[in-house]
Amino acid sequence: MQRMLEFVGIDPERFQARWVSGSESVKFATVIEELTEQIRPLGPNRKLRDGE
Amino acid sequence: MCNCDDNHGASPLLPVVGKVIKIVEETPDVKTFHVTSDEGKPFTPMPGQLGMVSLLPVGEAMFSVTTQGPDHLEFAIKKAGTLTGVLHEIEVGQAIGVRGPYGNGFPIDLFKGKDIVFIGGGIGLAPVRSMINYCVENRDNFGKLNIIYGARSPEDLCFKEDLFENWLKVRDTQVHVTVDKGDDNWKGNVGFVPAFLEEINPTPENTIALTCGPPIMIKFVLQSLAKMNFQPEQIVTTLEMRMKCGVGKCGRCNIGSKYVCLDGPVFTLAELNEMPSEY
Amino acid sequence: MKSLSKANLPQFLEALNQSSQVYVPVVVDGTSRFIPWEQGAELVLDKNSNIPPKYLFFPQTEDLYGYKIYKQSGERTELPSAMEPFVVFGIRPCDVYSLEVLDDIFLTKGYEDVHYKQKREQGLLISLGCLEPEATCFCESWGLNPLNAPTADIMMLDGGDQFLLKAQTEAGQKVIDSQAGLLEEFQGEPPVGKPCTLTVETKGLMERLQPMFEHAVWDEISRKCINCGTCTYLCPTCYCFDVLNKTRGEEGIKYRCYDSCMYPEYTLMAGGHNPRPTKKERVRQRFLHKFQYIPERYEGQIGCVGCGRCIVKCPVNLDISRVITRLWEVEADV
Amino acid sequence: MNQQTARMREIARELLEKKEVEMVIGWEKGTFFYNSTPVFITKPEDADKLIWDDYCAVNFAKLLMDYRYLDGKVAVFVKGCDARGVNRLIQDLVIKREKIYLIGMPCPGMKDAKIAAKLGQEKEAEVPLEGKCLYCTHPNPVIYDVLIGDEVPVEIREDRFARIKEFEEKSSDEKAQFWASQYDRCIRCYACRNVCPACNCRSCVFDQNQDWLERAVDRSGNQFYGLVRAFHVAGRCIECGECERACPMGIPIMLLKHKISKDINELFGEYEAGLDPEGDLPLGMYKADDPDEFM
Repeated sequence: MQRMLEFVGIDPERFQARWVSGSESVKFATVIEELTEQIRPLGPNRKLRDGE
Repeated sequence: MCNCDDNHGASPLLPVVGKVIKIVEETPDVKTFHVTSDEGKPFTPMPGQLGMVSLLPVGEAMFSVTTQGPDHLEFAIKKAGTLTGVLHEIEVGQAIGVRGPYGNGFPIDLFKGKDIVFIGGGIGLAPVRSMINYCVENRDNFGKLNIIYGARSPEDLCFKEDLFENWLKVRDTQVHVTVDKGDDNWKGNVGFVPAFLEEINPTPENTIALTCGPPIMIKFVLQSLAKMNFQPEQIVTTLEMRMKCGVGKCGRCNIGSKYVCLDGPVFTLAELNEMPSEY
Repeated sequence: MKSLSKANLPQFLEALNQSSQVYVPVVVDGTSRFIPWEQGAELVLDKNSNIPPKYLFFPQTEDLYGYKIYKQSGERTELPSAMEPFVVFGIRPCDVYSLEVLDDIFLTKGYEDVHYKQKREQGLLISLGCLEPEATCFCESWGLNPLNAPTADIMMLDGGDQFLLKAQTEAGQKVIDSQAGLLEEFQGEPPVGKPCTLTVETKGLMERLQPMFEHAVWDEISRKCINCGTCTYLCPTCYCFDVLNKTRGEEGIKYRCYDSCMYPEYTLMAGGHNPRPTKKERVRQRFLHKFQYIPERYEGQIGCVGCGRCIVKCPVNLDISRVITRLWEVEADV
Repeated sequence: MNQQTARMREIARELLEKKEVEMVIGWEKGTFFYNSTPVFITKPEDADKLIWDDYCAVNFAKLLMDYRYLDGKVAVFVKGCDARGVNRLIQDLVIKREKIYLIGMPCPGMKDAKIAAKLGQEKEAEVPLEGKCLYCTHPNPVIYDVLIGDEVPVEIREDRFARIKEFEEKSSDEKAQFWASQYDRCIRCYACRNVCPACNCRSCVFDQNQDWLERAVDRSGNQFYGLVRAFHVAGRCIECGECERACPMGIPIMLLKHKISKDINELFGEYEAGLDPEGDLPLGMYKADDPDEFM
């Protein structure tokens, strides 16, 4: 799926795939925080927006 | 057919935003919603006319106005889909969009001076009730009233108050109620409406039959009425079709070249026989 | 009759574009449609557009009104849709007539569709006659003239190295007068066009179809249809639409968008009843609506203008002109 | 009349006369020289409508779905791509093999009807092949009861992943802009779904009464539709190219499908859908050594 998102022009650094099971709540939290920190400096994503 | 909408020039699709002031639970899956707006009754429908009820963000759908008061409208709505599902969860005070009146309504002149047999099934009593109450309010214009109504079970009977109290007090009016399956404290008739109708065997002389119910019931009721030699012009029914705009533009509710939301939903059997059987 | 040299066309369009938005047929990624005029745009004037100009008057998706979610109080706000004047340059006579069909549907029978009405009032039509109709065109079979659209504001013909313009309405005359500088008088004979190569018999089709609702031919006609929406969404006279809403947080927009009788959910009702459950009913509805129901309901109006777009684009070549021929061939009461 | 056409008519007449099948589905001449359109024959004398020429591009596999409850059998002519389409429906348990009689047609590659319409009959020789025939790897049907004529040589005219590799070189903004402008044109007619043998769900996520996809036609809605459909047929798409051929707006849908096929080949090993109805689906089963770059 990652390759497909790249193929349609979503910048690779904007998405990541992680394997987190339902019980690994700590890992889930850290992964989300990490990702948000990386994404915030990139600014809003212009692509796939309504009719822009 | 009145097409005057109060917001001339504005789109006919614009609803009046009203409020639900009362919710009556008729049966486990049917509720009657009393709706009014700041300027009182959103519109004044004739019996058998419809209103487009919208609850945003869910959607909107067409319902018959089952009856009306001086400043409110009543919609009896059965839980059957997404919008109706949500409607069954709302409380009194909920804002609700309403627009109308739509459809041709029952042909009052056809009924004037005649005896009337009302044959309703389940939620089908809702549109029929608008005509019954109109006859009760203008009792002298009409002959004998004979109400035959059936539902799946005693708890599924709609408008119990009318059935067992109000309508019994009306002059020259009989009320016959049946259920498909009775329960231990049900004393009335048990059986399907078409068979029940044939038992009661109303005479077709100077009589108009008005029927509304699930398609399967209508099929057999029409056969029974024919057996009792009711002529097609004496039989009036109101159809349910999928309607979207309500003003005859979106092309959805057509039967042949007729639009149910404009030329219907009320048709005599004679008219229906002329139309393609696609409803 | 005035003449405009083809070299001056861009100037002419640019001048018009100052006062009102001009739409011209241009190929965008392989398919032609009407888009706003820009300097240097390359117009396609040798054949009709794939997307009909109907899209400018009755867009595929159109907002109706805004709303705030209904809670204890609910609000719906009329959307400002003040439509500025616009010009459709290069619209063909069949598409001009399709707007007349839509006028009957949207502006008569007790209700007026305000959205369509505004655009119709603001739109000025400069129609280009078809000197050489395409192989899939059969507008003449419906009594239309490929060289003349009587209700267009200006009628235009291709005279080789110049366009010949004739104003047919005041609005058209005003445009001609305003561009007098670019136009010269034309005395000669207007060019003569070729007739449509594709022809079908359409007189009396409505009466012919009235007893044929249960006819077995509908099975045969509908078998190869894959029930997609291509024919209905490219047809200049199809007008069925759905009314829906899209919500973003607390607010939302009530909008309408094209719908197609070809889709099964078109007549699916709550509780599961569907009067048109299979392909046969839906394909039959599409053809009866055009050939019988519209003429019946709107006193002899036609439901098809013979533009041929559905013939060109149908994935399985279910050809509307061959359907008409087939409907005449079969004995009426089989 | 070429001998395939003669043979087709013979077989159809025989099958119908002996009542072995209730219906024969093939191609007949359509409106113009570049139109060969599906025909459904139930009477032996109609067999002469059948033809085989350079424009029999329509794939019938999906149309078979209308006849899965027919008590009798249905005979259908299948090119290489059609046969894989039939395998697709068999493997998805949509139709039963014993209910269909397959007449194999080795396929020389079909001509592009759209270009033929432009060039006209006189220049028919210059008409190129349909896009989908350029990268066809199985012109000979992989499944049939009887074969008409002998197999054609398999010559790969264009590597089906060449276009993909080329496209992958573009920058992400270029890619985004490309797909945005392509799907801006989508009019949501669903021809690509309705013609696709892999899209055989009883009720589709894009049906209106399920609110997954808003019917408003806008860029994000159209791309959501195109991408999700590509994912849904991943590993099952037989690359018959019908979606691209049916699209009235000429959107290069096969680019998405081929990209996914390429990824599947790289991640899960060489695989072409619709060749063997018994085989495992690459995304339909799990192997311990499956790659998991994101673990």
